[in-house]
Amino acid sequence: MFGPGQEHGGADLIQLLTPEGERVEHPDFSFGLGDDAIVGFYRDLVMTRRIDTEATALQRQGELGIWASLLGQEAAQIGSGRALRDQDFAFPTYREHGVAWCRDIDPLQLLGLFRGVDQGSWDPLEAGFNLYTIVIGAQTLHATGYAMGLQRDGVIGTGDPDRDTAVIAYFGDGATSQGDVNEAFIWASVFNAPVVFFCQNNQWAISEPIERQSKIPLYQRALGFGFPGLRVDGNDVLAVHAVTDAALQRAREGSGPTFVEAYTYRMGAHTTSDDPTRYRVTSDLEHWKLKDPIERVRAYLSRGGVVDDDYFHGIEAEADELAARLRKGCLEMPDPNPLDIFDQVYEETTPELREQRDGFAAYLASFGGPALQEADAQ
Amino acid sequence: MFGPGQEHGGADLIQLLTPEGERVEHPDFSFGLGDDAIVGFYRDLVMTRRIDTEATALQRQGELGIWASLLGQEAAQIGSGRALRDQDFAFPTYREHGVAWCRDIDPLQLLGLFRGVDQGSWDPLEAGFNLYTIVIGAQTLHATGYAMGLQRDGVIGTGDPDRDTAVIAYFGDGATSQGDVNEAFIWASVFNAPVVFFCQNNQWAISEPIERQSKIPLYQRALGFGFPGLRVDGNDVLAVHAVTDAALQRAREGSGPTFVEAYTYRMGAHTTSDDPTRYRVTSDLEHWKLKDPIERVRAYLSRGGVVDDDYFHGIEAEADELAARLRKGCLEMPDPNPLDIFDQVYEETTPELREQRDGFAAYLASFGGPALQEADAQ
Amino acid sequence: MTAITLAKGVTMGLRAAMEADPKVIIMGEDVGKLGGVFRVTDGLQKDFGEDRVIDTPLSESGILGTAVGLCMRGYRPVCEIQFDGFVYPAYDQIVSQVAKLHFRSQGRLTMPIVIRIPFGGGIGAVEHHSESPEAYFAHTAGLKVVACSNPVDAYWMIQQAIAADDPIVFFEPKRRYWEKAELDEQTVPDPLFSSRVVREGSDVTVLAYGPMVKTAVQAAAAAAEDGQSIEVIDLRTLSPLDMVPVHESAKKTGRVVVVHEAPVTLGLGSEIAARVTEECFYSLEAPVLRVGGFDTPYPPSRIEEDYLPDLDRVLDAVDRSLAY
Amino acid sequence: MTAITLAKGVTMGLRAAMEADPKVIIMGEDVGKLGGVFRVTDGLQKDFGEDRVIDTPLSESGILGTAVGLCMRGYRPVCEIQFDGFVYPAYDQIVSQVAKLHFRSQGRLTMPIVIRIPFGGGIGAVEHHSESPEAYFAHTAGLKVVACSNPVDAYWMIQQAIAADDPIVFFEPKRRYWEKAELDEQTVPDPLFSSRVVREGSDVTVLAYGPMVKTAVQAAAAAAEDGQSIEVIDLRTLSPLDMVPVHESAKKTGRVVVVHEAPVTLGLGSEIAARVTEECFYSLEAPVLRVGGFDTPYPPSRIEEDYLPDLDRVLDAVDRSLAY
Ligand SMILES: Cc1ncc(C[n+]2csc(CCOP(=O)(O)OP(=O)(O)O)c2C)c(N)n1
Ligand SMILES: Cc1ncc(C[n+]2csc(CCOP(=O)(O)OP(=O)(O)O)c2C)c(N)n1
Ligand SMILES: [Mg+2]
Ligand SMILES: [Mg+2]
Repeated sequence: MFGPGQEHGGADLIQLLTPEGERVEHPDFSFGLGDDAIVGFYRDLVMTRRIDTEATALQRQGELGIWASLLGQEAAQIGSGRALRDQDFAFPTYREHGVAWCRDIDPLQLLGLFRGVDQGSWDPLEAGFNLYTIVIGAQTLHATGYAMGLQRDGVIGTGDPDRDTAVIAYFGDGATSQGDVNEAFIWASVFNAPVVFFCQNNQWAISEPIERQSKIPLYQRALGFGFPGLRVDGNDVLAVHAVTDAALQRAREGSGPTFVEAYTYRMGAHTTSDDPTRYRVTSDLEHWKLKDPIERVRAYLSRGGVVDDDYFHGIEAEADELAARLRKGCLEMPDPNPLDIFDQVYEETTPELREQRDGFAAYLASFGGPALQEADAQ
Repeated sequence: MFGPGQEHGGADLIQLLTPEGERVEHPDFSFGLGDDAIVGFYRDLVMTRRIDTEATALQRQGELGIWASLLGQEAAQIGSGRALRDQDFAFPTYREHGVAWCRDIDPLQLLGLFRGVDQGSWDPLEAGFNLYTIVIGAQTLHATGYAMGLQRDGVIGTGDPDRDTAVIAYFGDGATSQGDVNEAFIWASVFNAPVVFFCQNNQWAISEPIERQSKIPLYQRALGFGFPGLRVDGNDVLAVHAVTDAALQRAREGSGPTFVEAYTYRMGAHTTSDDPTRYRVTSDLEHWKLKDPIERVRAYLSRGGVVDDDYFHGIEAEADELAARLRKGCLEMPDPNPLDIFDQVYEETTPELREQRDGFAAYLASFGGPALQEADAQ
Repeated sequence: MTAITLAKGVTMGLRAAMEADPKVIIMGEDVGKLGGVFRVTDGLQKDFGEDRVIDTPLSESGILGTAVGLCMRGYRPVCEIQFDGFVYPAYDQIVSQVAKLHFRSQGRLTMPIVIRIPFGGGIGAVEHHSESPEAYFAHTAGLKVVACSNPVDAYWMIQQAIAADDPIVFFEPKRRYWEKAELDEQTVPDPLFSSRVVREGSDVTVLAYGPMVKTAVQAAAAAAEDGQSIEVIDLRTLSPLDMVPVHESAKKTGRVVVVHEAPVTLGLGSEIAARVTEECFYSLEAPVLRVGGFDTPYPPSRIEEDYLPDLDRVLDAVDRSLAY
Repeated sequence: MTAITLAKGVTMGLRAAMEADPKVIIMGEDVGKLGGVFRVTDGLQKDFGEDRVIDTPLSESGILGTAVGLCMRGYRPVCEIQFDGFVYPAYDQIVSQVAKLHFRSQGRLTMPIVIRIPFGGGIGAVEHHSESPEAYFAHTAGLKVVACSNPVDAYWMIQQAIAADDPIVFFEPKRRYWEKAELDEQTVPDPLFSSRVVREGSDVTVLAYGPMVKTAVQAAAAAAEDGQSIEVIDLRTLSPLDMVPVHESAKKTGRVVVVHEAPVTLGLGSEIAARVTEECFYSLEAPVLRVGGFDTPYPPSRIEEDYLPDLDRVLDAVDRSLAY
């Protein structure tokens, strides 16, 4: 399935659910779970999109400094995120809100970075989900190193499903041009590290089309490094799940890295600061609207009568609640205490920083600012 | 010839002259020149090896701080170097003494860097041969940028053999793990830059075997970046010439980059500071001795009666003269004037540096050191 | 005379430089159709074509590495680094190649590269978008480093930097991109590598560059109301430093305060303090005081105003200096 | 008590650290079978296996980037950079990731990484093999920076650095690798982040670290013959700086000279000069003088002795200081 056959077969997009909501067969991959799982995916997709819409609204209203929308990439993130096991570890970029959802990160915590109150407030090690990484590509090496750690911890290829562990590194099409990402491919291949390189090819790196990063389909990049590359319909949550699940399993078994290219489209702006009208035509957008990752699941579920309208309404209602909670929580987010930053630089702080903190505390106090006790109290 | 066919066919080593000195056919490549050219190659190979032996001896005697021997890689360098036209440009590492020979660099000038009197004293732009680059991989991006310059200068694909120009970037097997080298592949591919990536896979990066850098044949790396990769017998000067010539021509015509892997072996230590006995077995060495790049040419020339013994003796004599000149010239190399370094930092020097230079001159003068006039006079 | 923003000043300067010399090219991420995330290269690709305004792959090392090769073909690349925090992947090419090639080639190779970096904080950005890395470059022999502080300097300095034959790191104070000033294209600009007294005073000398110049001037105005006479110098050039006006002023006032956003430790202020003290030892009434960012990574933007030196922290230093 | 070289001191320290904690791993180019180009990791792969002593692909960014991930699995990577001039490809991972992750995660992630760098000149090497990049790291919040100067410190400091939970750039003076000293493994070492008076004196204070400590001590000995009493302090820690003994000494002597191989401009000397002047303003008889490399790239090795501070240049500065 991951043999050299891919070198040719990989050229076609792996799809299991058409934009019209029809299940289709693929020679190498099939969706292993039942309709109940798809019902769950639908909820994930809707909730994720709602988180995204609400965050975008909050930014428009000045509550967030910026927001990176995942609109259009929900299936790529939910399909891959749901293929992860508890013990697996994910390294996101700044756009993996859907994966965060799958890792049970409270969506409210995603807002902190964009509101400017913190740089990620969840515990990466507990969540199995690293902090967002903004420097393009850097996290792919972190993921590879983490995977090398797994090898040393003997949690690869034991056959115990609760023990064997894999890592997934998320990155974009633009990131494939960074030296770090290519070095990660080399390290993972040379050490046969249990890592899945999950590239969401949303066709754009801000204003630059994919042609600026590669002349050939991105998944083929992996072939030059000696491990398999696959292209999956990134708007097909079933196909993404099936392919990622297989790639993760391959990693857990000790068979090494896999490159998964989720072929999708960035339906929104790069971030709320961006203006795509300057560099792309709306016709593309129209074309991709027809491939919406949520509509096809809804079509499948309703046509098959798997769920009734009440279910859909229920999800809508739940999403509304979440949105309301997000809005309320965002407005209530406390600003950090400026005196705390000094103690966060090092595990063992330095006399220099203590001095700077005390000096600044005294300075602030002279304006009636937060006193040091306060800071220490926190 | 460079079509996807290579993706499979490239797996076999391209060879045109066997270790025994027999000419053999290859479906895609043939040596375009006559025996007179081969006679010239023989001289190049012998002279290059002699330069290397003499430099090694000079280092042993303390006249050079260090020397990077090309022993075993003569054919890879002469074959590719002789495929260059006057207008072409080469970006070497620190080991391309044979290519320097082809670019008419006085071998004596190669010693400066290793003796510690300069960092390369030839004019790169005049020679069409850049200074040696020690930081692994950096020059591959320089070569790609130079090639992008050629595109802008309109000296690609005009059909005029004296005008159309190509660039060749030399690097080793270890260098393929550097981010810069992979970025160079991306840039060259995306911009279709007229550059040949010439990798001398001598099997070792100091003490690390090729397996530490790649699990699959290196030439296949190029396929993942969307341009052809070829593996040629790096000890076969005819095959290297034929393949490099074709790759350069492809670049000059505007058909883009090519990756040439010259499969060879580092017969000596990494440098004179290295001790290979710590990390590799001599049996490999014995195996590769039988594939010597010079012996096979000598065998071909003498068997075919192309030249007689006088010719061989003549070359030996010429090599002896060169060696003697090198030795004499090396010992006579003047140390640089320490006061000159201040003026070499910038094209437009700074008051700070002038002050530092004058201050240091006065300081040296107080010990009777070189006075400033001297420095300025130079 | 027209009022232009600092961003517009750079844009106009780039345009003038490209018109003046066909070898000038612009390289960077999103500099083409988008015109850069700050629109500084707006319209240039449309007018000068894709060969001269190059949307590059997403790799900073690639941008600087290929710029080196382009210089060897006689081009004069102006490389845009999208944000300060993203220059580090190119650090090796900058420090080991761009900075050293003139020296290594004994002047046979010139590297007329301008590296444009929008720098500093104050715009409410996320991490890596508010760094002040100038000291990393000013400590590097072979590079020159300048920072503009206003629209008029932006217009002239970028042209002077592009015309210069040495590699120059050109810092643009992103939080001041939208500040306006009147530009008279007829005036003759000061030399690129010169500092300038922007406000005369007699009690204390305040040195600043880039975004902090405005802050220093505001502080001087406020201090004037308390009867303190502060002289403000816009350093403009960080490497080489133009110490002549600084020493003159220090000898006059006897008190010097240096302000920058970068962390104090080993920031530009340390070098200036060392030089001023050496040169004006007997004239100093107080040690050179430094006001800068704390020795922490740049904080979340909600508290960046606490992190960044502001009018009050400058005045606080002025008072401490006067207290000696 | 056995006499060991500085290189051996590091080797023994690494071995002790690996025996003490199974999570300690070594990563780098040629650190395995070869034992590193300076043989500092000699024998460690044989004894601890390829999983703990890793010959890495030839990519420094890869070494530091994967080290980050290994830390997240509880490992304590000791990364060897083969030569000072080759750390720059890893600069982005070091400055934006290694240095910032503790801060960004509010302490949830720790990065107990030691980055070993043989630094400085004096061994007749070719370009890029004699750099002194310590200021680039000391200016970076989130990193700690130390430099050992002798075999005994090398043995203890590397163990202390590995045991510490913050990322530490560990500089080893390559030209002193073969210097010998007696090691007594029973003694209790000084704390890692402390400076040390290595020779007492009353006229002038000379500060040095790494390779320059020996030079400073030799200068002090020579000066003693001329009746000058020089106090020499081995800084040992460059970030944080341990200014307590420095200020004490400065207040005692009133005259301070700082010596390092790195270019003077924005070198460690500038920060120390600024701090000493601020702290000891009224005690200083002379400005803090700096002796260092010139503001040029490192020169061809045949003239490196001219470039590098030596005994005479230290004494010259001492005389200039005393002349105030
Ligand atoms: C090293 C670096 N350079 C530049 C940037 C600025 N930047 C942020 S996102 C982005 C485009 C990324 O495109 P892609 O990898 O396709 O991810 P996407 O945003 O499409 O999800 C750029 C250039 C950065 N964050 N890091
Ligand atoms: C960036 C960088 N890292 C490390 C080194 C030290 N070094 C010099 S040569 C070498 C091995 C290079 O191997 P390869 O690319 O195969 O070239 P070869 O020496 O075999 O010709 C290393 C690691 C360097 N010069 N540059
Ligand atoms: Mg993208
Ligand atoms: Mg090699």
